[in-house]
Amino acid sequence: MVDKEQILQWLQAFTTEIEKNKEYLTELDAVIGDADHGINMDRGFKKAIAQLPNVTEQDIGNILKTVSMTLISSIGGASGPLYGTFFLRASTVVAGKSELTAQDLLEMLQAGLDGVLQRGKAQLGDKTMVDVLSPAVVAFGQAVGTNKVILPAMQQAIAAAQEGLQNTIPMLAKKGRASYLGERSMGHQDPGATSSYLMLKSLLETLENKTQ
Amino acid sequence: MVDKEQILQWLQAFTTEIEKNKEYLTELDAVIGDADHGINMDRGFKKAIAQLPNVTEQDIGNILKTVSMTLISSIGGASGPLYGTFFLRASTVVAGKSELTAQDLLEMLQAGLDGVLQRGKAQLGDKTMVDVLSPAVVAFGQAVGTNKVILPAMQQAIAAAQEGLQNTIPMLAKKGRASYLGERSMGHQDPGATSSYLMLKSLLETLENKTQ
Amino acid sequence: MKKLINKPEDFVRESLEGMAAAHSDIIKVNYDPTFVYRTDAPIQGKVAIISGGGSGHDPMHAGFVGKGMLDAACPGEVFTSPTPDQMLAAAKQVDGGAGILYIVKNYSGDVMNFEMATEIARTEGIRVLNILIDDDVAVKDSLYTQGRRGVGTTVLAEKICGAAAEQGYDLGRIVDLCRRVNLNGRSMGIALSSCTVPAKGSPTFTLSESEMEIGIGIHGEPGRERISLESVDRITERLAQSIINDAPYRRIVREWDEDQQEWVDVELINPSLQKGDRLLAFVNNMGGTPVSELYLVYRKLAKICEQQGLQIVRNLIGSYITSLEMQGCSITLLKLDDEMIQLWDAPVKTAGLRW
Amino acid sequence: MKKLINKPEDFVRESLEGMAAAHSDIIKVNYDPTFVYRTDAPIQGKVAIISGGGSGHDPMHAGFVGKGMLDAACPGEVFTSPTPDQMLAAAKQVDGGAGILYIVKNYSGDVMNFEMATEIARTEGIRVLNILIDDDVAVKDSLYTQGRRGVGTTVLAEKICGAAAEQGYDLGRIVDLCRRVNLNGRSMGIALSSCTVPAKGSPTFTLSESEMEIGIGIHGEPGRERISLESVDRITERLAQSIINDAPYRRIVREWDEDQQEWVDVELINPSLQKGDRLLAFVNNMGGTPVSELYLVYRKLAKICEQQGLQIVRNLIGSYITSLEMQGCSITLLKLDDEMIQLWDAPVKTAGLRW
Ligand SMILES: Nc1ncnc2c1ncn2[C@@H]1O[C@H](COP(=O)(O)OP(=O)(O)O)[C@@H](O)[C@H]1O
Ligand SMILES: Nc1ncnc2c1ncn2[C@@H]1O[C@H](COP(=O)(O)OP(=O)(O)O)[C@@H](O)[C@H]1O
Ligand SMILES: [Mg+2]
Ligand SMILES: [Mg+2]
Ligand SMILES: [Mg+2]
Ligand SMILES: [Mg+2]
Repeated sequence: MVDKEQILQWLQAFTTEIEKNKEYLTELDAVIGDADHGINMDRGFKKAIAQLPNVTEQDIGNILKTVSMTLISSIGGASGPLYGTFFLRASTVVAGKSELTAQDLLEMLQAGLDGVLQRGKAQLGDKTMVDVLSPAVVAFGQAVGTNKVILPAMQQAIAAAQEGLQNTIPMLAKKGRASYLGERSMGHQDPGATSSYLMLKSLLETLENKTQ
Repeated sequence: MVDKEQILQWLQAFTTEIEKNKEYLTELDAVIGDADHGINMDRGFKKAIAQLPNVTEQDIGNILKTVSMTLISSIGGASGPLYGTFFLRASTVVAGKSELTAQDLLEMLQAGLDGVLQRGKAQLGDKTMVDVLSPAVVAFGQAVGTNKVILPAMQQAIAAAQEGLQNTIPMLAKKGRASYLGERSMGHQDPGATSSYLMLKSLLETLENKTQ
Repeated sequence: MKKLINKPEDFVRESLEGMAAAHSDIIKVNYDPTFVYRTDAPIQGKVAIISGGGSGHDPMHAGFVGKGMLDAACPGEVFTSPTPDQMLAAAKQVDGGAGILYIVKNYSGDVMNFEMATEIARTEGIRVLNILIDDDVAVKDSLYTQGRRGVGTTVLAEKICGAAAEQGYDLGRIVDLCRRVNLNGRSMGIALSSCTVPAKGSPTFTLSESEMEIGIGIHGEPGRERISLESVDRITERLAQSIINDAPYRRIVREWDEDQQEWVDVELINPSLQKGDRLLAFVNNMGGTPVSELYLVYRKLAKICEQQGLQIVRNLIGSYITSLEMQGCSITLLKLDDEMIQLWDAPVKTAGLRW
Repeated sequence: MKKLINKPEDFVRESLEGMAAAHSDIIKVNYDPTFVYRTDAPIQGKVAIISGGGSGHDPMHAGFVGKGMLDAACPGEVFTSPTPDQMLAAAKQVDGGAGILYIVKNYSGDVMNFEMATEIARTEGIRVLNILIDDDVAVKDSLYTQGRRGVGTTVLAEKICGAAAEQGYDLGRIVDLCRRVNLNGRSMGIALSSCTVPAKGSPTFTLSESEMEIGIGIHGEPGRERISLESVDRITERLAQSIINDAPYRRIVREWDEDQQEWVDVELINPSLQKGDRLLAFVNNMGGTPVSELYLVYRKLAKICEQQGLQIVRNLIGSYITSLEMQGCSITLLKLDDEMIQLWDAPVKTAGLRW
């Protein structure tokens, strides 16, 4: 089970991770985008976790919804609506819950991914965050289906995410700003895929911390 | 005596000298002015000597007047009216002549200098071309007064011009663009003084060529 | 980083404060959520035109708010789309009851944020339609990708639609007009230097003394290609020919359908330019180029158009849709009809465009 | 050198050709001698206003030719005063019989060339008077030196005198007005980067990433002082205080005396600014600075003026008197009276200024 405390820790850990990688994400975006992804994510997630003290008493659904709303109104750009929608959709499937089973977590991530797909209309291979989120959710789903234990399933997910992230490097971008570069987008890692990988990695690390 | 042929040679020699020193004069002007003195002089004198074939049959006065008019209408900036006036005034005192005595040459240079002084209102020590022209004309006048021989007198004039040019380095500019720099103008050689030195040097070299 | 700024994170806000102080006769600024609006808004019975996008493109969009152009603009962070709450608050502020047109540049971020704003606005009973501007011929692919960026035509669409709204056009007619402007406008740009996003503090890319970027957008992003520096005549030739020879451009865009009350995919096709077409030629400064150089571009552009039998009947030359201090320029050619010409000539009074 | 140009030596001419092509409704250009003039000149019975100076300051001066501003402008080479034959030919072209005012910026070159032009014009029976603009407070000394440069106030004088001429003022009144504008205007500028004269091909000076030049003119020349880069608030404070605290400025200038038919030395004194004065605040772009940054300057300037009891009643913000692509800005404060305000507000239609 994943409890509310861990969800809060995850959000905190991800924000810290973003702050640490702010320049890195921005540099990745400078090469094939407009040099703001790290800055955007840092601004948005700092604002989001600043809201958390107001909602610690509430359920996981409401916590994620608060995060979502703050992201939507403070990130802007492409990542604002995408991460905002991710957390918004995730929040609805865990509404009212204070702890999550492996199945809940899977449904939550799946709903988030579906939201991203619907909002951004990107497909696998378009060189976006979808190339990390989608294989990760698939891997997590398979692992959960087999043995229902969260931590190893999440480890599987991260392995898939990492592979997905690497795969964005040779891709020709079809969505987002990198698509304007045409063939010049090839050979560079996607910034949004990178931040999504960090999001999942923070989740894994939070879960690992508990089990230690 | 200085004949018309030598005057034409001098104008040609000075133009060549300016072309050779175009970048140098412009660099001097970049430091305490606006980085155009060499460009201005080169443009103007090239146009001026392009006119000479039309007037080779005429007297020295008309030759210098033609030069003057072309300079006035093609240099612009500060050096246009100043060199233009120099040659205009010079032309009037040698009107009708085809060769010049030492006294003629003195009067010609003096008239040119007076024109510059009247047009530009600069005084000795203001860090302008006057700081070269004025001591040179004084030295030339003294030498001519003593022995009436042009070449040694012109050598004296050049020595004085060279000293005058060096003297511009420590000066605080009071006229021209360099004056806006205040104390920052100190420690740099004046571009207009440098081109005036080249003008006199070309004259000396032309005279020396004949005597060789 | 060499900029006239205080703290990078205060740049957008402080710039808006200065703008509000300077143009209090034309605009007001609301902060949190941030939007700029006409002092006389809402105007009852007039369609309201709203645009928005990342900051750093001044005078676009805030500088185009005023009589005869935009009713409101939503500035995001530098080169970052604004957020739905800004767009929604702006819509509420300027809604005069005749509906609202969001003019949206085709970038993932702008498109998604404006879509969210549209969805929320409609649930709150505000009538909002959106038109996407996608005019950058440097972007080659169309189907299955993000498609072309919105660049120079945005400025022209805002002017023309703003004039139409001022003249009492209803929302349906303005939407059709805006779509028509977009379908008849094409742009392309080049950069001689990069620009520096204040929050990043260093240039987005670096070019050597002898290099330039061809086919850049307006976000300091690198272009389609990096090539050796060329003469202005050659550069203008490149840009003009890319625009003039551009084949009919087909793509699917998402517009809100009022009857079905949902997003529908609409197929749109830009017709190619034809001999005899009347044009508005727009030579735009990316920010750091002197206007004297823009005239060199225009000089060559006018010659090329004449040779190709295209007739320039209006022009606009200057800094209108910029990338901070980037050196470079873009060319936009808009095929005009009588209606567009009359609307272009109509009075406008904004900080960035006035006649 | 990164510029949108062909050959450096063709830069000025080709830029004028582009300008002529773009604004054929407003201006015509004559080449050899080169001057730009209103399409509707000469206007019988109207005083003609002519200015001129080196090129590279666009839109000044050619961009200010048109109804309500200049009748003609004489562009020199980049940063080089034009020549008397240009000024004379321009005067002949636009002379409407009511006399001509030459507005001259106080630089040795400009002053001498315009003086020569004035002398020749008068021998040819054209009535010409001259007013020098010398408003740059960065230049400290006054007597026995070249004195202060003419910078930002030139733009304001051209607008105000142009409006007066349009309204039928006679030459005497316009000369007095122009002198009054000059005596009430003060400017100062800074540079974050140098600019590159096309014919030279490399920057006039170089600044490190952390340096700036204070008290620069408009010819890419270094300023009074080189200091460490500061925040825009601090920079604005420096410029504004230098202007506001400037003591009465006394100097001798040469003006043509019509009765005596010769040059006379006139003593002039700028009064200092006083609490309660009404101002026109002009924040000018040196060329390469985004307008968003100018608004940050204006923001702070407005605060300072308010604190000092000075009332900004008009403002102008943008690229008006530039140094090619130099990054930086200048501030001009002009004390207004009712007459100047009315003339400032009067319609103007030029390539560079229009309302
Ligand atoms: N349509 C889309 N679907 C999914 N992800 C997208 C889409 N468009 C952009 N992205 C992601 O957003 C990232 C860029 O985010 P960011 O730099 O914050 O926004 P912007 O591109 O507006 O500057 C890209 O690296 C990509 O992963
Ligand atoms: N009033 C003056 N009297 C004499 N010489 C002057 C005066 N003003 C400037 N000069 C000379 O002109 C030179 C600069 O010429 P140039 O660079 O061609 O013109 P500008 O200063 O207009 O760019 C200076 O170095 C100085 O010697
Ligand atoms: Mg980005
Ligand atoms: Mg010079
Ligand atoms: Mg962005
Ligand atoms: Mg000069």
